[in-house]
Amino acid sequence: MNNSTYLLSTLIFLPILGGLALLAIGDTGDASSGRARGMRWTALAVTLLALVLSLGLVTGFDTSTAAMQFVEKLDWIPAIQASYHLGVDGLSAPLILLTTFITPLVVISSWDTIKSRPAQYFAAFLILEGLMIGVFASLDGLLFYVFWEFMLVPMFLIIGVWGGPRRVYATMKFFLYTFLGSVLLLVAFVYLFVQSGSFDIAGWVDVPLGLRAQQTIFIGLLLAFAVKVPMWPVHTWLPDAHVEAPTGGSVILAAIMLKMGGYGFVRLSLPIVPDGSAYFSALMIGLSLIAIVYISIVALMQKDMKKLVAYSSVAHMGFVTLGFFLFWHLSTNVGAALGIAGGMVQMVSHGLVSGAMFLCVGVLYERTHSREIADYGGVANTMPWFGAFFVLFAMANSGLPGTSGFVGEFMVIVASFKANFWIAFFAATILVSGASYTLWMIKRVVYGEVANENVAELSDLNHREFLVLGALAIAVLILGVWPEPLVNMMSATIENLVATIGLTKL
Amino acid sequence: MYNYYLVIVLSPLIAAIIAGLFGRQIGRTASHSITILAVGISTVCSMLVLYRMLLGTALPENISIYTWFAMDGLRIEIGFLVDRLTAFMMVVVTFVSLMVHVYTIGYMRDDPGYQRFFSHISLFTFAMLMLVMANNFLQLFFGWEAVGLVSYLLIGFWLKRPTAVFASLKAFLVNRVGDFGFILGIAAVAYFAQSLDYAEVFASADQIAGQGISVWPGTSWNAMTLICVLLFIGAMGKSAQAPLHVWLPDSMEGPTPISALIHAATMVTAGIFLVARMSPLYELSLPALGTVVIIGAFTAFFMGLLGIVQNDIKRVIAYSTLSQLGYMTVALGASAYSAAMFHLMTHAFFKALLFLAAGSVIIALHHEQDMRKMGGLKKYMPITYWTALVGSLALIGFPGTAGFFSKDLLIEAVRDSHWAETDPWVYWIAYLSVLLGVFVTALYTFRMFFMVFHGEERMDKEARSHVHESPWVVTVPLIMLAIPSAIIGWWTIEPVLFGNYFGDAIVVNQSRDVLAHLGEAWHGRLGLLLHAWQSPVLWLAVGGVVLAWYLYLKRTDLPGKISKRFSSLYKLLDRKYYFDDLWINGFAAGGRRLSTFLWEKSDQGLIDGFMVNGTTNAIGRIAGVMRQLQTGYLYTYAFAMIIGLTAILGWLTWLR
Amino acid sequence: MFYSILFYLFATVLVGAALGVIFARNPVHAIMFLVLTFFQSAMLWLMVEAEFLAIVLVLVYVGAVMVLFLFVIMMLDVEIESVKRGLTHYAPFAIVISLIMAVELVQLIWVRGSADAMDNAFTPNPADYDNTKALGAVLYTEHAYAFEIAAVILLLAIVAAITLTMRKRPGLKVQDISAQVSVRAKDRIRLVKMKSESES
Amino acid sequence: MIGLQEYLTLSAILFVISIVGIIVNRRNLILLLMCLELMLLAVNFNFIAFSRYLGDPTGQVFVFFVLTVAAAEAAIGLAILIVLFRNRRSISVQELNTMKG
Repeated sequence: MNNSTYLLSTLIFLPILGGLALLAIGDTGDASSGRARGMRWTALAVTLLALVLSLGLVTGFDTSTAAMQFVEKLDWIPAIQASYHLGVDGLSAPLILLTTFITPLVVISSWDTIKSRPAQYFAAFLILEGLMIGVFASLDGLLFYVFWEFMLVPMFLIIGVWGGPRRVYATMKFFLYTFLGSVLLLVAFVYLFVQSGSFDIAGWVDVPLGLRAQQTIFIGLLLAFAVKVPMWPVHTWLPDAHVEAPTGGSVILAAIMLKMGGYGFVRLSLPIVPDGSAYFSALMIGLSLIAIVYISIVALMQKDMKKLVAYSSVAHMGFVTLGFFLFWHLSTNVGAALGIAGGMVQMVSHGLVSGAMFLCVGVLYERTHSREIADYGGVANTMPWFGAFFVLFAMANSGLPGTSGFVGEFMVIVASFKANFWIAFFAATILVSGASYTLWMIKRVVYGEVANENVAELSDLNHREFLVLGALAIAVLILGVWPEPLVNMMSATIENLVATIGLTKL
Repeated sequence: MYNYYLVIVLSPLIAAIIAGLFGRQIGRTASHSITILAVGISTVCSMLVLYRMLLGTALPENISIYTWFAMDGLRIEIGFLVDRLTAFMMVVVTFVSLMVHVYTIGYMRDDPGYQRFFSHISLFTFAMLMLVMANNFLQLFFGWEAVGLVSYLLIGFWLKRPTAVFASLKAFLVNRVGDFGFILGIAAVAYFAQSLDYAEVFASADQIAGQGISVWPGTSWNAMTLICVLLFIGAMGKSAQAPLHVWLPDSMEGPTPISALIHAATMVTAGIFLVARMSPLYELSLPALGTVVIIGAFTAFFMGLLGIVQNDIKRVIAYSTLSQLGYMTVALGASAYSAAMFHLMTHAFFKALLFLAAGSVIIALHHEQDMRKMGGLKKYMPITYWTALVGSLALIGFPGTAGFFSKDLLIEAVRDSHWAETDPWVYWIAYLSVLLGVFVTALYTFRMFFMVFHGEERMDKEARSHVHESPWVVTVPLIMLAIPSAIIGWWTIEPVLFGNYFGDAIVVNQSRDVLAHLGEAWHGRLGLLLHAWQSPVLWLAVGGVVLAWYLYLKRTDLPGKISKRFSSLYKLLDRKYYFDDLWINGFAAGGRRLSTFLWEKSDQGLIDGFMVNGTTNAIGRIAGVMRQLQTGYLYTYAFAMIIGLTAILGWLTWLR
Repeated sequence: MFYSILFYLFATVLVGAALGVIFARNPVHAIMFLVLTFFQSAMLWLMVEAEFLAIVLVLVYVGAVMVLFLFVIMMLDVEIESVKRGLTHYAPFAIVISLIMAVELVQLIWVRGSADAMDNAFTPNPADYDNTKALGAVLYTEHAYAFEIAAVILLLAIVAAITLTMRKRPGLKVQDISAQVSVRAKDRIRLVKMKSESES
Repeated sequence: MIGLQEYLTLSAILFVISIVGIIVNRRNLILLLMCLELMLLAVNFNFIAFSRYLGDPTGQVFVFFVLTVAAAEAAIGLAILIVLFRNRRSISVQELNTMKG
């Protein structure tokens, strides 16, 4: 197999080095100078290169095995058995691809919308990209933790420096929330290290643990991941962070950073503490359903478009956690893999759809500097192409078959029916509620008479915006019409995961 | 045949994409040419398929194209199941669609969204074909939602009209309520059958029926009943059965061609098609069939009544559509699936005809839809008049027209159905509803007909001077649809109902096969015609027409008096039994209130205000107290250290 | 016996001197008492055969540190009377605390120590015992690192003390070498472009 | 017989005296420093007594280092004191409360 590639390291450090280079060169702060233009092209070139390289993950990926691929292992801190250990399997490869796909789009979309310190802005995104790939690719607990925590720094800066008027409040909230979770994550990692004698995640999966220990570890991991996902009731940082973040920050936050939480659950919680997960699975399902039902209702009356999309993100991520924790409630073992796969597909799909929704809001915000739904109306009259895209993504957000938004929800609903009628019942309410809040917003923003002069002066999408939204639209449709490649990519790993979590550690 | 099917399905899609994405570049003529060409190809191919099916050279086929996904024992493949039921629907869909395409050229001539409109109706044709040709539940759901999407886009086509936009949202959301049940039904199928493929599900139907599921703790439902009821909730949404019917009358805000195509002929019959397609499942659950009958009967009679008080010409036809869909649903519940499908076909033709005729009137009067401002149009628009007459006669079931055969047989099937023995209550509700419905149908149909084409000319002078017959692109489809409306029943009744046309596609339990029972007493279609005067159906219809004539041509002052005399009843009808109020002021407003409450009180107040920011504030307050301890004097700190040291020493000395 | 008498003698003087340090009104007297304390300590250390440290204590502490204190006191010229030693309201409480601590310590040493069957007596050293040699043997082998660090700390203390007390007097003329090196031509000379005056 | 306990007691007495000294002299920084020296002396007593008792010279090495550090501390402390006096014309601890929260 492909043992000797350095593909993953390249993917991680190429953007980071690119970002550092941009920082080192710096700029005069003038967004229109030739130097700033060079910065933008450099950033785009780096992200595109990363995208092209990441295609190697697809072509070289062996879908028939659950083993780690593209493995790299070097000693890092031998004294505590921590190593620089990278690899991907069916769970992480799609998310890495999502990352490399979204980041260039973010760079293009922020092309000339960032007026102050463009070089630093793009550098932050490049570094963030590398760190996020690092989280998905690390197979060593300490390495995972380092990437996980480091990721906060660029995001903190992106919101705090380029954000809206209440950015300080939002950043502090975001930072404290995530930090609170991370502290317990570290405690759990240290405990696992003491038990197993190394930071190797694969080793943690095999280490025997008592029920009490598993419960404790689960809670430690839960807080870290639940904040990231975010699950009810630790979701309130998300609307604030989204509202204050610049468009690009929102996109990255919604499309990729939220996936870290879900990824953490499948990569760490489920296999390492299966009995702890089993013990808390009813709670997790309950919280997921609350997220789906309650948050959807809350989303209905939002007046700020970004807040609405943020709340819808919480509701949709509820499907992810619901799918992951169905395993212990199934009458037969059939359906567990379906639920987990559904959660994974939902993550990828939500990455595309919510990113697109935030980009759409950003397109409007760029033109009128308002995110209030009440300030719009009849946008389709002046921006027909934009209207078409917005409606398409809204439909994907409300889970229309043929778009990617449907696939994950469908898989999770089918799997949850195998567990309990009522779980499926409450999960399926998103069909109604999701359509309600999304399309009601569409009705008030896109349809109707031209509401005011600001709307009357709107100009339709420029080429860059068209390119970005078009690329996302194509991805959303392809994934919706033909999800087989994605499912196939992760199926072997998920089957293996289900077998692993089926074995009790007690 | 594989390629045929692909061509049938994909050509409208490709045309829709071309017209939609490049409409502005290629222009109006090219847009309509390409979509009409594509739908024409589909129509011809569909007819070819049906023809070969009838000849027996083509057998029912179940082919898969590609795997959607395969996971965990659940393998979902996109493919086509083409049997006689499908071929039947394909022809209906593509033919009506083609007519509507042609008609649109005239109707939408001046609209700026011309290309968009063609793109949408072509897309609709694609979606509807995907729906009827599906060989599995997932693809069915895809088509199901896709037609809903196109319906949403087309109802809101005139996006500057607030009512249209509201109606489109309403239509989509009410449909979503139905789909909520539908997707649960699909999940139930996947759970019990481990497959979503029709053939495999039908094969394991008996095994499913033997299982139970505990929805409430302590109770056990038959799995098949649960599946069928859930699927029927989906059908109720799409086929606008009460109480999920509220979207259909509002959907008339859309352009008339789509009212004809989507909200009369094809999309709304998807629910009927669904139940007929699932007949192997429904036959195994008597409670589910009972639900179907009751819902259908209620819709058939009470929605018809509403048609009498409407003044908007399109809304009258819309309520008529609701009522007729109720008829079909009753037939489904009576296990007379073929009768329902037969009525579906005839209804598609004559209802599309009526809508297009209404559209012709509307454009002649420059988008005036209020019947109180029409009248006496007979002499201005002869072709429209005669075709509308054919449609109206077919609708009321005048002997010889298509509607006569389908409706008469449908009523007879209900009369002889097994419900008489199984459950007399259900039987009498169903039978009386369909029977009295005939009278109501005749009344509102000819009320409309007389108000529009006869009597005094109530339009203003300005409009009157411009009234003229519509151009050929409008009248040709009218004539093309009037022909089958008049005669197709005569041709097809025997093979469809008694000739075992559908073959294996529709399964009926032996003991309930009312059509087989009717078939034994069948004396040929001529016999049916000649005996028409013996049945109460005809007399009820005639009575309705006469009453309409009396009230709306002879004594035009009477309707107003009656409505005053029975004002509470009139109000009940005028407010549509308060269903709209229930949905809009009840659920929608309640949802908004709940949302505001949860957002402000729970999310912002409790979680964010109390728990999150409350924690920060508490820390701040504690810190405020604690900072008093920091006096800044060295000796205070030293003293604190000494106290601590003493404490530790004390612990070492005495406690340990 | 003689040993005991000597011990108690020195100890008494030591305690007395220590009390003198803290209660002396005049800081100079306090210093003198402190010197006495150190001397008595050195005597006691000699009695437990820690000759080297005893000598170091006298030489380094009394000879250097105490003199430093004296210097400072002289230099600062503090108004003795202005530095009152008033007791705050919690001083009695503080004294009680210290007494509790004393009781605790004695309790630990005498009661707990005896209870733990501690052998009180010192084991006699061999006849050829050489304190300085023994100390040196450990200091330059095992603790060489710490020794070096101690040296650095001392150096640091010197540097720190000097920098802290260095006074920059205004008007003092010194050479700023870094400024001289880093100067550039354009800082020195300003080229002004102006139109040549035309004859009017 | 004079042994470990006597020495330890002596050191304890010295320690408590120095604490009392800190409390009663809490206004004069120089006296505070002197009390600290006294306290360190008490600690050194302990080290030496135990070193003798256990026959291990390491304890005395510690004393050596303590003396070093104490000398350094005294030097820096006095230097700070001088700076302070220069700036404030007083060495009263009472006025040193810029760290007040």
